[in-house]
Amino acid sequence: MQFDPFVIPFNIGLYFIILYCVGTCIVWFRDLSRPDKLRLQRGFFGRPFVLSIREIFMESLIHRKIIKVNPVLGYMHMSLAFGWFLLIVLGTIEADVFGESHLNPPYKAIFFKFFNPEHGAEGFTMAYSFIMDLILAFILSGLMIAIIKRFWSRIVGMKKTTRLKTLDKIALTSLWLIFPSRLLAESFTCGAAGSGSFLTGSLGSFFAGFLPASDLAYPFWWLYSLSLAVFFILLPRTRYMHIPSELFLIFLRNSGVRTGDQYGSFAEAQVYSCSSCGICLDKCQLSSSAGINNIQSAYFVKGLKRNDDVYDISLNCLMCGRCETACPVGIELGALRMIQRRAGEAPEDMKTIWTGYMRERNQNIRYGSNNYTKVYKYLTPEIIDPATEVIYFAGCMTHLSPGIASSMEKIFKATGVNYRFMDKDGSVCCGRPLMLAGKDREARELIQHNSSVIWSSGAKILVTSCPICLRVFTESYHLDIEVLHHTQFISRMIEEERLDLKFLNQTVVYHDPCELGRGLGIYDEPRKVLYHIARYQKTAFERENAHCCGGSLGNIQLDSRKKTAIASDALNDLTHSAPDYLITSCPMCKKTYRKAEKSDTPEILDVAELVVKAISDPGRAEKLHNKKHHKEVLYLETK
Amino acid sequence: MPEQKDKQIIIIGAGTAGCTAAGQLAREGYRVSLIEKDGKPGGKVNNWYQLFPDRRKGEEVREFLMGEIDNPLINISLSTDIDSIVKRKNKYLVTTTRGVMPPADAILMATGFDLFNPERKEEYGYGIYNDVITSVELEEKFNSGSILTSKGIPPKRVGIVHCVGSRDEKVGNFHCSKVCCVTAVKQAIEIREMLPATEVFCFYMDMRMFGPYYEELYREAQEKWVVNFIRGKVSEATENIEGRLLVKVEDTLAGKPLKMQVDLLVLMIGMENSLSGRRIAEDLNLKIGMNGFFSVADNHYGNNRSNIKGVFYAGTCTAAMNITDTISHARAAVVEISSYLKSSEREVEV
Amino acid sequence: MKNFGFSSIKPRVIDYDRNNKAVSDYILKHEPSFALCIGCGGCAATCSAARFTDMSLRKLNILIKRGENDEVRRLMNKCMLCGKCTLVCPRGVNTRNVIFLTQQAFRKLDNYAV
Amino acid sequence: MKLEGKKRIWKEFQKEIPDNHFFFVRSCIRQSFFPGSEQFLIKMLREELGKDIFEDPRHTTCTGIGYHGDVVPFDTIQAVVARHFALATEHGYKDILISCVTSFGIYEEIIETWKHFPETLEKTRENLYKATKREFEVPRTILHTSDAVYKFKDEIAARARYPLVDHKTGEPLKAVEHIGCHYSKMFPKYGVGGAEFPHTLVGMIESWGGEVIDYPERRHCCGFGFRQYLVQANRGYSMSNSLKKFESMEPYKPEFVLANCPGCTMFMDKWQYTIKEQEGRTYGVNGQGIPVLTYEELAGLVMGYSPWDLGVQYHMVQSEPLLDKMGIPYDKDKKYIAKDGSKMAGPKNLINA
Repeated sequence: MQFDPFVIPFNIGLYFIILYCVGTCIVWFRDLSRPDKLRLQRGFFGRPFVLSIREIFMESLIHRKIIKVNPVLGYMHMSLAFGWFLLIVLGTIEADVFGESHLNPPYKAIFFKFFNPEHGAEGFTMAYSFIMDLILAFILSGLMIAIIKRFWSRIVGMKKTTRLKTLDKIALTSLWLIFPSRLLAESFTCGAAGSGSFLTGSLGSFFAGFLPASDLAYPFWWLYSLSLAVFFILLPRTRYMHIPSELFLIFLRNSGVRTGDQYGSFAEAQVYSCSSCGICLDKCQLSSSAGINNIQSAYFVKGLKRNDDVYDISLNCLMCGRCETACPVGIELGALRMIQRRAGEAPEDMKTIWTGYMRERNQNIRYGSNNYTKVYKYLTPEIIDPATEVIYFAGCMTHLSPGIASSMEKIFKATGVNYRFMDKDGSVCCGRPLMLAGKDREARELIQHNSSVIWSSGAKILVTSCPICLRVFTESYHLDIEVLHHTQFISRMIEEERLDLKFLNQTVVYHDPCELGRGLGIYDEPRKVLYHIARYQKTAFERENAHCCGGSLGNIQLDSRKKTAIASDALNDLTHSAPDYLITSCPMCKKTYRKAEKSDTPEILDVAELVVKAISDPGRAEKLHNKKHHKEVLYLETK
Repeated sequence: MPEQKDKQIIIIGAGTAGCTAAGQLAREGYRVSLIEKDGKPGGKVNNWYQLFPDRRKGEEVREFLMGEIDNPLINISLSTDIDSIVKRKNKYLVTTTRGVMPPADAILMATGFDLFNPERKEEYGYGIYNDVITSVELEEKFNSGSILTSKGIPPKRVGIVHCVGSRDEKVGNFHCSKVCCVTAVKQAIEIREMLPATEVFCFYMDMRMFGPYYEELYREAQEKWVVNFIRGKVSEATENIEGRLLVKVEDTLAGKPLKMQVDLLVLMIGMENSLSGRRIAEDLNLKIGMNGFFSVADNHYGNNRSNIKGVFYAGTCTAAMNITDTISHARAAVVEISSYLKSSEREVEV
Repeated sequence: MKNFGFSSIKPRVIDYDRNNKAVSDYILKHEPSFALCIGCGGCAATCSAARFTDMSLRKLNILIKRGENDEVRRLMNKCMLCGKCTLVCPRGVNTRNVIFLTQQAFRKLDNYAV
Repeated sequence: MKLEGKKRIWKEFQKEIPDNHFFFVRSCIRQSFFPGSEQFLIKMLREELGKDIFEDPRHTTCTGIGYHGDVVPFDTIQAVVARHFALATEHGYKDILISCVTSFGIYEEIIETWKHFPETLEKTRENLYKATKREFEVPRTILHTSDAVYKFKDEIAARARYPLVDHKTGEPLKAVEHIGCHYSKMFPKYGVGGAEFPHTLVGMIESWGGEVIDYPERRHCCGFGFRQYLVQANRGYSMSNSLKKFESMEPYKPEFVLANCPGCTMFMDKWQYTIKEQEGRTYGVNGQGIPVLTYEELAGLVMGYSPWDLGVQYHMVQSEPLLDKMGIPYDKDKKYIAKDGSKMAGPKNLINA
């Protein structure tokens, strides 16, 4: 039986962390809602399991997403994660094959060289230890980058890197120590024994030339074991908890569990899965344009982890979703912020609803006081007389950019659709702004009011010009009728040849509104329309990568100067190619950009406004209308 | 320019307008006698601590004016009042308390303004309640470097009343004195600077920020110095038992009357045409306008000319003006005068 | 208490010295632009809620500053937080946050001190 | 507080008050609410000061209450007032001495109207002549009785037996002066000292040894206002005004209120009872109420007349504490005893007795 006291720390650390992770998984599982439990169970014996394994391999080990975003950073993560993984797997095999016995305790694999110093001196074993050295070298190369990143983050192409707390620093050092100490320990051992391969071997023999290698090896084995132990024991309280958490998260996600609007295991698993890699930092326009550097998702999540009061941080966010799309772990950052915003509405000044692992079970926060009385009593249900095909809801912001609404009316007329302008003389807000402020129950009141009006109209399709409204109409209203953004409606009209447009020989660039693009995934229809009528110029900020205009209702704290700063930066990025028009499809974006426009800024228009320029024959619909047989064409088949 | 050296111009009033015009005329080569009733030149700006909108020291403008009149062609007689002015052909014979002046080819009225006497607004209790003071007295406090109430302690709350004696039919002044609003804003900021713990409230009817960077100053007062602005004219001030002033005003934006206690009430007193100026005007029978100031020959392109040939106006004797406008107005007067003196129409009168 | 067939009338006057300005201070602390209002009424003119009620942010703004808290309570919840006012404000007051903070302040006021 | 400031204003509003020969017109309500006052005024002017004050029994109300209550038209009241002028003219008097501030205000208003619209004067002459065959001269001066007392304040001071001081300590008594709105707020020039800082009552109090307090609501109306008072439901408004004044003067702990208008005197006196009943508030030294006196009553007390003869016992707030302070002797038992020894009725539900 091979044993040496220095393996004790490692063993303690290892068994502690294994028990800890198992415990956590149990608690998390226990706290899942019943449907989620079922999902997970079903997922575990089905396709989701395969997907998860694949994802774990691709993301947790290879870190594919990070590599895509930033190869150097990706390589760093990969070398450490994947490298270590290989080291463990191959190490275990090595210990099993060449060790004195089979099915060894883990430490034998880790400290194999110590117990078998002569191993790898010749023949096949030599090749094997060559591989082991290769892997070690691979890891060390990653480690180099990590160290460089820590001190000169720009070198790895990152403008900013996350700030650390003491515990993280200690854990980080221990992590950094693990592999160098292993290297030195093995080198000295090999040096003494004359074994080892290109790395440990050569280094070893080099040291042995002028150092008492055999004596020096032992302390380094201790160091190796200790640093592993320290790292394992600190793990739960550091960001490195993301390593085990992410595995659990991946299973949950692939089994179809989602954040929802309340705090729960999934949310917490997400929080712990954040590696604070800091990719979100550079994506955040509050940082790049408005100089606000303490509210980015990495800090927000860290705050949650630490049970800080992150209410204000949660409010100071554009909710543009850029960080979420960039997050390599796929954490639903928007949803997490929303939970925190709702928590802020709690009657007692609830510092935070997150108490971390080993928490009291206080997930069911009361949002607002229980004796809730309606606040919008003054809203009396208006009834629109029925028999209208399409009901058009311009939205509050559209009323401040009336060109859009009037363009839509022209378009409706041109298509001959039988429509009703629901908020011609002013809107009742859709409720999304209230939701973004965490005031769900107030929003519900508006939702009920608007729903009743919409239903009373008997319309089959609801068209809105405002992506903010569209989002809430699709996500939180249950209208059972089709809800379209006007760009979707227009593109359909074009497909159905209900709208004949001439080609405007002009160049356009397009800004994807956050709520429409990242929010609802509507990227194609606006583009289809634009391709149809103008020369579309690609920018570096298409689709998911689009900017936020800065005007977002998502951020209630941002002052107007900073909003404009964000807008003008975005404006510069978008108009490098000096197009004839900057097109967007959100009244809010349009107004925000108009505020930041300079003399050389191209005209800023909404898709609808451009379409109106392209309508070749406004009177066409009427003419068709007069032809009896044409009636049925006017019927819209709704998908 | 010898033919100009023999031209004599008498300027009445050595304030901002008088000094500027004198300097300019002298540079053009005219002989100027500058008559000032006070003991020293400079006029009202003499007791001003800082000026809006850039908070430059009044001292600097004073130095500029002294520089202007430092010229051998200018002869200044201080503490001198005008006894009479008689027109002989195209000459003016001016008799002062110091004797007869050399006959003048032109007279420039730079008699400036009088400050409204706040005692006429009895309801504000000026001269009755100890801590009701005028904007001018506040400037003096700034100069002295300390703002204290009559009790000798720094005020916890200061009220500033706009439009005292301006835009007020009750005292027969329909005109706006223009500079009070921005002065109030400036003084409010100065108070907040000197006494950061003191609240300042401005009671205004309209904020009339007519000049460059005035609105910006107003904005700064709100944003940086958190000066409170209440839209409404103070109706009355009284003293309560602690000797604090109780101010009554309608908060017209809230649509409710409002009462509050202040420790110091500053009255933004307006401008009226100077009494001494108006006396002189009687001799020359110069026209007085509806607003009590001298009425100019033409409001658009003749606002330095009077209804009498050879008598010209500069500065606040024609209307309320800030220092900038006064200086420009005075310079414009110089152009008018020299073109008049060169013109032939004058000769035919001889 | 005898009944003489009439009762005394409570004055409408804003008693500035007696009113509690804690809410105003709270908002000023968290949203300095609050001080920039010049009472132009643009916000009230565009207000979605004003179509149905006497909601006026212009007025609310003043009432908060004067500590007329009862009326502030009455008005503040009529807001739909739609944010139009913020877009029209010529002084760049973050009006939406002003109302948000007002509601927050009263919530705190009701539980404990602001 | 700078007294010079006030003095300066008082100088600006000096009123020509003749020394003798007054045509006296009474107030409707003063005789019933403060029965001693008018009677003592005449007595004082005639006997103490040896002045000629004439009263024509044919003179009537000025109908001011009806006028302010919107039941008497302006033409009518002009005729009524003109009739009084006619009576004065018939007896050869040029100076009218008016006992009531409401009447005083109406006389001012009418005379000013005649100045600015002479045709109304002519019309009034015509109306009066048609109705009564009387003709009249517009009087030289319009005097309020408080003006007269003000005029002779120093003679009265010379006769003072009980000056307005605490007879124990010698401290001057703190007093609130309240001027009726219609005395000088409509036409400051008719009031001694103008509208902002009227001197009429201040002058009396100070020359009789008292000290006037200047409290924030000094200018405020007592709340009488015919339209408010005449409709019962509106009296709350009327009372709220008095309430406001009392709340404002309370901290100064005044010994008494001196008013020159019948309405003010009555209301500030009687509202103290109503306020006690409705609001549960009482004022003055240890809440015993603040006596509200007429200037004649005060003059009488100062000159040493019996408080009971002056009729102060017929106020809602009794004056004993004040009398004690001034050291004026009085006989409790004689309080409600008439000259013929019979017992008179006294006020009920008193605050301080």
